[in-house]
Amino acid sequence: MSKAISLTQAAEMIPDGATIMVGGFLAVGSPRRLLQELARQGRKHLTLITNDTSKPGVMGNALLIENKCVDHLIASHIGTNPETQRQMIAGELKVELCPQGSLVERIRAGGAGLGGVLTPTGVGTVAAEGKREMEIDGKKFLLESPLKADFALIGARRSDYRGNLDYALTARNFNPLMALAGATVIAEPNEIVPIGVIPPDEVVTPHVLVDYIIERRQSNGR
Amino acid sequence: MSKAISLTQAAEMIPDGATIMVGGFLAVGSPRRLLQELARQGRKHLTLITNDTSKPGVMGNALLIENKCVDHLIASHIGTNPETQRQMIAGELKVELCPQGSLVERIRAGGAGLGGVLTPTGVGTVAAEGKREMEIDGKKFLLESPLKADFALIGARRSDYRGNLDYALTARNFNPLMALAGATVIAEPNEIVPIGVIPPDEVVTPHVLVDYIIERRQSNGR
Amino acid sequence: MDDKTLIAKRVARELKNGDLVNLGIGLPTLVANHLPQGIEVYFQSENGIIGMSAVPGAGLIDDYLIDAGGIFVGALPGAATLDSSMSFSLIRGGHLDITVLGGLQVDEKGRLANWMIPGKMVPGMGGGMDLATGARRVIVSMTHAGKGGAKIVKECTLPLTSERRIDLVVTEMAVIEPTEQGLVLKERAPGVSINQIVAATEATLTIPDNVPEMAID
Amino acid sequence: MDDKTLIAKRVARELKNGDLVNLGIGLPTLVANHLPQGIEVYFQSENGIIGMSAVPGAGLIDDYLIDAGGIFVGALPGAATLDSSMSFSLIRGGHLDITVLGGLQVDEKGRLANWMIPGKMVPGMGGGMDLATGARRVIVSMTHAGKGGAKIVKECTLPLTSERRIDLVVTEMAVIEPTEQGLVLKERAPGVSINQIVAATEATLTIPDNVPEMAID
Repeated sequence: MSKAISLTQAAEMIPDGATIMVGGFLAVGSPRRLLQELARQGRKHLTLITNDTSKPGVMGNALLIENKCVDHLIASHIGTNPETQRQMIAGELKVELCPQGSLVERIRAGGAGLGGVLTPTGVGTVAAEGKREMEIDGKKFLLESPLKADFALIGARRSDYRGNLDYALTARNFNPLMALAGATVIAEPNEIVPIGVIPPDEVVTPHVLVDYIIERRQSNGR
Repeated sequence: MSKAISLTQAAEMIPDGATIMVGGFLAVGSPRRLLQELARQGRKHLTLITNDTSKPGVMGNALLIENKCVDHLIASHIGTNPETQRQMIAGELKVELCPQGSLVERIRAGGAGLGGVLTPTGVGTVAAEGKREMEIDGKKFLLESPLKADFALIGARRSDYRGNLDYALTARNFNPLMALAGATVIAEPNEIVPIGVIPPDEVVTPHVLVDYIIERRQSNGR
Repeated sequence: MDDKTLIAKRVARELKNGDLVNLGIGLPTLVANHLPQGIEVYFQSENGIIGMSAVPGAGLIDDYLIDAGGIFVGALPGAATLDSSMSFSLIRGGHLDITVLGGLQVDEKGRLANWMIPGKMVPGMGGGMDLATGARRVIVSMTHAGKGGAKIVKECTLPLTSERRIDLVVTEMAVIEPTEQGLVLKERAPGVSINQIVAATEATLTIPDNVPEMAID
Repeated sequence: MDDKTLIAKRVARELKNGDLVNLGIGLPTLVANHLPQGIEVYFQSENGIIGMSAVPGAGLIDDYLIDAGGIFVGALPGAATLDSSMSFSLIRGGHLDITVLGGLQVDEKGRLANWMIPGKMVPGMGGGMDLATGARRVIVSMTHAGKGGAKIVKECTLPLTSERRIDLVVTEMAVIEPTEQGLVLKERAPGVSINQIVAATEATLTIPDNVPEMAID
């Protein structure tokens, strides 16, 4: 049973109103073709959990924002995309800002079946609003709640035919954590390789987490 | 400034009464030479945080138990070592048993600066004794506290000259997590290789976590 | 067919193509030998691998590749190694489709006790509590009764492994499904009568009109 | 020497051999260009690398290797990549020796505000709160005063980045150390008088008898 699907199929799988996690940091490591296709198909009312909304003119999450696909954004940084800020100020986009280290722990907790984690980050700041503060051994922590998503959209360097993934340099970032936290995980690898080509110790995301692999842009050599 | 030290130096660094974490699972991935040397030097009153105490006749933690180096053990499983059970029942060894998944999260929390994590594992069992139970969205969780150690003793496949580590197959286990949670981290690699030999994407434990590397058993080719 | 083979064969029929499966030490490991034809599953060992295979041949053992019982195993193409944190994230996070665990007691609430006999056996829970709590399906494979009497009991007297209701019990006598309404007798072993099962069971069983024989080959 | 170079050179003197260092976006990144001779440090970028280097030459850029500001960077031999969870475990867990951050305000308690001007600039805190909370030493590098007046203030009026007392402030006028007793003036920039510093500072400064000039080359 192949996990390979076309780009169009992958995007069509995600309905209006879905909660999606999108890997990548300033679009490096993001599933760029899939985001472009989602924007092209005019998806609406998404909740987007991601680190940032990229930069204008750069691929990635920026396309979802520019095409008004997103109603609700949970991110650590939107300063690189003026359109995100404009929509937020205009009340068109609900934005929840979360410290980057807490965001990744929340995603990991969601994927790992944890009920929450205690972090010192954000204590006594606006990031603490609405969160429970707990004192442990005289030190203050915030209880951060888990995050999950209907879909995790993951960029990878290689996938083998079964869905084992590795990542390139700083394109790893949030992807392996989000692969744990999406009910359905769709990977967009740069390359698809035969099973066994990625050695067991170099697999970062094991295939059991990956539901679909987006096919190559084109098939070569035939 | 080289991080390389001799086996003797490494063991001497660890005083009586120290809290140590020891990587490995049934001694696979444990720093076996270092444990043997610690036992030989007759270290006493250690607190040992580790998954298990290995098997009689197998290297690893069993040597610390058999030589009565340990006063206090925090582990997930001691069933493979009758001597551990004997010492526990005789009151010579204080044993704290912890579910394996909670043990690794506690170690990770200690290393990652988290104040604790909420896990569903152990709710309503003896593993919940003395722990705070919290209900989140109608589901019960236990608050597990972070673990840290004076020393983390790590087995690795390769270390580069600077201390970047990788691991072999199931010898990875607790090692990368303990590398985060030890105030001083001593690695016992099978091989020491020049800087750059381990590609950046294959480094599992970055060198900044590793304080000392135990020298090869013998120097070859000279 | 001996009892253990019977149990292993019946449990193996619960596995579906593509499942991620974790087999507990002892009886459960036998399940791997009895996979139905055409079914491909992936075996995880919680010490850090997905895709382990049977023991490799003489001279081919890898010092750094064991299962959670300390047995040297092999790895299939497409295997992936995991640190303990990732391994238990899979288990606790609901990514493990099935775990097959041994049992000392299962009670009417479907709760499992399998890790400790106070004053007698205190091995530690290892990964058992995480497996019993986190796996999507928990199947208990055990002998129907032990030296101490019934193992399927009204209420566990031994320390629980988890409060969670497990999904299925397979013994050499019966297949029993814990439900919100109690324990339901689903199947009988070949040649075993309902009366024999009831006599060997302390817990109250709900007995449907039709209790078929286990389908195994 | 322009102000930014002065600040970067002075901050660079705080780095010790072997330090793991994270430089914030903007002014702090300049520090990398002014490492004292013989000092080798490792630069982390929180998006997932230790051991990044300056921008590679033309034609040698890697599409998958950027710093947290989105700038293409290089990697030195011995570099290691990290997922975001490991990267922030290093930051939050006390494994990061030094972070150099920009600042909007620092107050008498040594608290930093650097991420938000309500109603004006709401970029999000990114990794800043984790860095300010978790790094062993937090050094703030900023201009001494801004268009809106003093930036070293009695009490931050802008939203805090962390409650934690930062370790050092370096401006083009002064080096100031927050302590439990308040802000201590440690050094003056070349040619800058104590009076000038006090005039440009809203917060009360403790002024030792001897306030040497910054030692920079």
